[in-house]
Amino acid sequence: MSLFTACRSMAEWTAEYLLIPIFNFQAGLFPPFSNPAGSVADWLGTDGGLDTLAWTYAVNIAFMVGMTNLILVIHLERKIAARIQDRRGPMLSLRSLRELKEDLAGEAPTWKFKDNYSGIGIIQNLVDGIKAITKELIVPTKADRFLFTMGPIIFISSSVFLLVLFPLSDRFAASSAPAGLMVIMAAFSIAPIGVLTSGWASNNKYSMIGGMRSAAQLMAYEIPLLLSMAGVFLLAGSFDPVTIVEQQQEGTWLFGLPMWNIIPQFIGFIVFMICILAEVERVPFDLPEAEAELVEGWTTEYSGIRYMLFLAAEYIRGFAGAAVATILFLGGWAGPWPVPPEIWFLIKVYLIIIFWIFIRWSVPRIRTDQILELGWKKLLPLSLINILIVILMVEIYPYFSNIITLPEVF
Amino acid sequence: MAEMWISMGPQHPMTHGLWTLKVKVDGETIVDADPELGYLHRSVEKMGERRKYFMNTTLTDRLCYASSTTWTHCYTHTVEELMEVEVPVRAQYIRTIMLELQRLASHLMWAGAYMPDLGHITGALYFWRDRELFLNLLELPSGSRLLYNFIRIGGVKRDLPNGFEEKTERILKLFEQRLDEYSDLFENSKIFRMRTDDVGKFTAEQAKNFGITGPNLRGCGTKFDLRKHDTYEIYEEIDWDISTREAGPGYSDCFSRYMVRIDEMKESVRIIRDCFKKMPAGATLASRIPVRAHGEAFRRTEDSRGEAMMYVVGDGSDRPYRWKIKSPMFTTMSACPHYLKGYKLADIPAIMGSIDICIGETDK
Amino acid sequence: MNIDEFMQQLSSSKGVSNISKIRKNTVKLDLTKEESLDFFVSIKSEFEHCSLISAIDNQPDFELVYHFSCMNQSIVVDDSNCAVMLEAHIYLKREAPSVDSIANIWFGADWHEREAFDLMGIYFIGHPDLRRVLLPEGFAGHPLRKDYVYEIHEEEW
Amino acid sequence: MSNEREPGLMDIFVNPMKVTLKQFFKSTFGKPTTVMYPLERRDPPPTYRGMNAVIWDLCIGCGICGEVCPNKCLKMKPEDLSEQEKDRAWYGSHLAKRKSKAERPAINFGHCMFCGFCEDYCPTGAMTMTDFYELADTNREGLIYPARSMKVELEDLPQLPLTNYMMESPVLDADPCIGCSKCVDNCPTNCIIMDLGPQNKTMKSGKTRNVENPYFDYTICIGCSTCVKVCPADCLHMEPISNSSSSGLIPDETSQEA
Repeated sequence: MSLFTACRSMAEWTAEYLLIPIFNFQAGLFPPFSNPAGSVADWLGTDGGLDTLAWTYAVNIAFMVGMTNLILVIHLERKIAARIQDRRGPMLSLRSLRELKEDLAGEAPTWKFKDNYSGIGIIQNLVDGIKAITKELIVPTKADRFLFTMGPIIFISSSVFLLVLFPLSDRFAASSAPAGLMVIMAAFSIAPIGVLTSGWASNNKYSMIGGMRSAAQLMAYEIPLLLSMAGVFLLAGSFDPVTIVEQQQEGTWLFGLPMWNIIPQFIGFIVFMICILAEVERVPFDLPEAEAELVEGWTTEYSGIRYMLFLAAEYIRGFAGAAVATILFLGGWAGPWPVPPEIWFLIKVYLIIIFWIFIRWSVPRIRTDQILELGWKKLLPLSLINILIVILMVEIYPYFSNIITLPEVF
Repeated sequence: MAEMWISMGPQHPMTHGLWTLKVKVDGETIVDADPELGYLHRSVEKMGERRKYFMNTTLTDRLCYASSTTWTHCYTHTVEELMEVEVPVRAQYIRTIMLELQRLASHLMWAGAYMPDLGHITGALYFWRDRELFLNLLELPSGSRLLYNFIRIGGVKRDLPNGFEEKTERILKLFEQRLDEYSDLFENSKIFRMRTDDVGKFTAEQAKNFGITGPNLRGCGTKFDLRKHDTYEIYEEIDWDISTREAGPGYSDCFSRYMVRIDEMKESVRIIRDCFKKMPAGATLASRIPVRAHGEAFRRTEDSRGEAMMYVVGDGSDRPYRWKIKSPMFTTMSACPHYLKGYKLADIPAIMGSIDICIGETDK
Repeated sequence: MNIDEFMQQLSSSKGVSNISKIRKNTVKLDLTKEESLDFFVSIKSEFEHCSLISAIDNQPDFELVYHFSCMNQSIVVDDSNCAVMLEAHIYLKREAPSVDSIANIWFGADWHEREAFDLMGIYFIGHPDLRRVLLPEGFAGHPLRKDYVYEIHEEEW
Repeated sequence: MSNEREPGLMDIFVNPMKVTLKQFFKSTFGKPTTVMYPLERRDPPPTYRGMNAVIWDLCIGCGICGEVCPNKCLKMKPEDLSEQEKDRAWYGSHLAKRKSKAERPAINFGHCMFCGFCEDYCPTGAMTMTDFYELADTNREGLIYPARSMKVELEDLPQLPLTNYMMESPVLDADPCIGCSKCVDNCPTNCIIMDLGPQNKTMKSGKTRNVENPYFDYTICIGCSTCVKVCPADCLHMEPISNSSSSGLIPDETSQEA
C-alpha cells in the first residue's frame, strides 16, 4: 500500500463521514451560501475531489516528515560540530527550562541550574524558531520591497517543494512522476533565482555580490551535476526514482552484494557529491554567504523569520540533496529485511549528511575563481568521462546492454 | 559589474577590530584599496602624559589585548633605560618566559582568528582552546587572564609560583603534540593551501620599504629578529634560532607567513625550556626604582606582530613628558593597498588575516 | 662599514651637527630643516627601514625625531650582528611648522607623517596624501600639543 | 622543522577529516574541554585579582590606594568606626582618633580595571584582592561598592612592617614653614613630630621667634604625600629615597637634614 493509496482511503473516509456532512449542514444553515457549500460537498463526492483531498494529505505528511527531519538535521549539525570542536553544543532541555522558570519566579532570581541538569538540547531549535518568529521583519528603506519579499518566497517554496518530490520508499511517496528526478533537479535550480532576486533587491553590495556568486556557481555546477546523473539514467532507462532503485538491486558483485550505482559509476558519484554540495551551498562551497568577506552574503539584510526560513531552507535542500544522492547511487531504500525500507532510506540519507557535516567542519572555504575553475575545468570533463564509461560498460557487459533503454520521456 | 567601492568595516567579520577597508572592486577583482583607522583611538599617548610612569603599564596592557605583556615589557624596558634601572637577572629570565608565553598565546590568538577568515571555524576553536592553556599559565603568577600587569618598572611583580615549571612543561608537551596533529588539518590541507598559496605577495625589499616587520618580514626569508639583532633581556644567552620561510626567492605569501608563525611558536617553546634550565635564583625587583626621570629613551623590542618601539621623553617630573608608541601594524596596514591589488575579494580576509592585525595597538 | 666609520662619514654631510653615539648601536644627530631631505636621500641605501617619526612639543618649539634602522648589515657594530639605528632630530618653529616629507623615499614613513600632522599639526611638504589618520575629518586642533585644551570628565559618585 | 608536505589527493578532505574524527570521538566518549559554567567553575589561582576586600583593622586611611589607582575609581570615604573597630585597629588608626571619622576606600567597580596597584602599593597590606569575579549588576549604581561592603575581619592579623612602596618621602624646605602642624594632624602613620626648628623666623607682626618645624620618622613614613597636600605654605616636597633597601625605609642624608 503506497502512501497515496493510504491517503486516498483516508480522504474517502473523511469526505464521507466528516467533510460532506459539514458542508451539507452549512448549506442547510445559511441559505445564501447553500449553492457554493453544496457544490463543494458535491465535488468532494467525485473522484477528482477525493484525489485532490488525498494529495493534500500526502503533501502534508511529506512536509511533516521533511520538517521533522529538518530539526534533526540541524540538531545533528550542532551537536556534531560541537563535539568536533571539543564543545558540548546545545544542552537545553524542557526540565532545565522549567527549573529556570522556577528560579526566576523566586524572590531573588538566580541563574544557577540544578545539579541534575542535563539534556540533549533538541529544544534549542524550537527556542531559536520562536525567537526568530518574534523578531521584527526589517525591510531596508531603499530596498525593492516587492522583490525583497519575493526572494524568500521563491527560495523557501522551491525548497519545501523538494520535500514532496522524492519518495522515502516505493510505497511511501507523495508523488510518483515518471520524470521524478528531473522535476527534483528543476526544483533545485529555481532557488538561485530567489537568491539572485533577494540579493539584488536588498540594495546592499554584499548581498548583490552574494547573489551574483550564487548565479555563477549555479552555472558552473548545474551542468556537471546533470551530466553525472545522466549515467544513472542511462543504466536505469528512466527518470523515475522507483525504477532507478529497482535497477540497482538487479546486479550483484563481490559476495553477492547488490551492484549499486556507486560501484560502476564511482567517478559519477564523486562528481555528483561535489556538485550537490555546491548546489546546496555548504562549506567548502558556501561562497554566496561567505561570512568572512560578505558578512552574510545575500541574507545580510534579512531578519526574523525570513532569515530563519532561509537557513531552514538550506538545510531542507541539504536533506533533499542527500536523498537524491541516496536514490541515484546508494540503492535508495534497499536494505536487509528487519529494518523497514523507509528507515533504510533515512539511515543512508543521514550518513551522507553526517559525512557532509564532517567535511564542513574540517576544511576551509574555496575561493570564487577556484570554484568556477573546478566546476568547468575538472568536473565537467570528469562527468563526461563517467558517461563514456557507462556506455563502454553497456557495450562490454551483456548484463548492462539488456537493460539500457532510452527514458520514456524522449 | 562595473567598478564599485565597497566599504568593509568598521563592523565587518574581516576587520578583527574596528577599522574600515574601502576596496574598489571590478567584479571580484580588487582594483584599489584605502584603509581607514581611528575608530578605536583612545589617545593613549596623551593619557600617559597625565599618569605616573608606573601607572602607564595598565595602559600598555590595553594596547593590544592579545599580547599585553610584550607591550608592557616594551614600555618598562624603555622607562628602565630612561631611569637607568638595573633589572635583576632572575627577573629578566621570568620576563623572557612571560614574553614567550605571551607570544605563544598571541600567535594562537592570531591563528584562531585567521581560520574563520578562511571559513574554517573548527580551526579557530582548536587554536583558542590551546591558547587557554597558555592563558592559564600566564594567570598563575600574574593573577589575571588577559591583562596581566605583571611586568613592572625594575622587574616583575612577583616570583613564579611553586610548580610553575612542571605545569609549563606539561602544557608545552601537550601543545607540541597538538601542533603536530594540526598539521594535517591546516598546512597540509589542500583547500587551505589553495587559499593561502601565492596570495598577498610582497618581496623583502618592498616589505622593508613599507615598514613591515616581524613575522611578516621573516615570511620573505629575511633573517631579522630584534631578539637577536638588538638583543634585550637574556635572549643572547638562550639557544634558539630565527624562524624564516619564503614562498619564493625573496617574497612571501599568506602561507609562508602562516608557517613562520607556526615555527616561531615552536621556537618559543624552545626558549621557554631553555630559560627554565638556566634560570638563577635571586631578587625579582630592582632595589632602586626611581619615580622621576629626565631625558629621553628609545627602545625597540620584538613584539609578536613586529617591532614595537617606544620613545619616552621625561622632563624631571613623575609623569612622561612625551610618550610615543610605534605599533608594527600601523605601517603594515598603511601598505595594504599595495599587497591587496589584483587579488580577489575573497582574498581580502586571507591576506589581511595573515598579517595579524591588532587595531588596539594600531589606533593607540 | 663600522659604526664609527659611519659616524665619521656622517660628519662630512651637510646640515648635520652634534653627532653622538647614545647606545652602542644608535647614532644620534641633529639636522637642519633645509638640508633634511638631501640627507635622508643619501642614507636610504644603508637605512632601508624608516622605523618611527615622533613629534615632540617642546614648548614653544617642535622637535621631530626620526628613527631609521639598518637591516641589511651594511653598517655593523664591531663584530656583533647588532642592527644599527640612526636617530635624527629636527627642530621646528612653532608658527606653521613644516618639513620636507620623506614619504616618497620610505613608504613606511607615510602614515607616521600623517599621524604627526594629525596629532601635532606638523605639515609635511610634498606628502602625497596629508590627511588626518587617527582622528575624524574636521576635528579641530591637534591634541598632542601641550597647549591643547581638553575637558577632564570625572564622574561623581 | 615543521612536518609540512605538498598536499595530495588525500589532503583534500580525507586527512583533515581524520583529525576532526579523532577529536569527535575523543570529546564524545571523553569529557569536552568546555566548562559548564554555572555548574562547574575553574578555580582561580591564589594570586587571582578579583573583587577587592579591605582588612579594616589594618587600614590606616592613608589614601595611597586612591593615589595609585590609574582610573581614579577608588576614593577614600569617611566612615564612622564603632568602638570595637577602633579597638581592633592594629595601627592605632591615627586619623580615626583625631578626626572622629576614619577614611576607608570605596570602589566604583564600573571603572575598576583590576590592575592590582592598590593591593601592591598598600603600605600595610590591608587592601587585598579576592578571587570573587561575578560582579555583574543590572545598573551602574550597583557597581559602586561603599567602604563597609568590602570590609573583612581576620582572626589573626598579619603583623607586617609599614613599607614605603612609593619610593618617595617628604622633605621640608624649612624656610617657609609656619609651624601650623597640619601635617602632624593628617599623617596616617604618626611619623611626624613638631619640634623647634634650626632658625628663627620673622613673623608678620614683626616679632622674631623660632617656629616649630615637622621632623619625620622615615622608618615608618609610607610616602603617601598627605603632608605635602595639606601643607598651607607649600613648604614640603617629595624626594626619592636614594639609598633604599628592599623595605625602602632609610632616607638619604639630605632628607634627614630637614
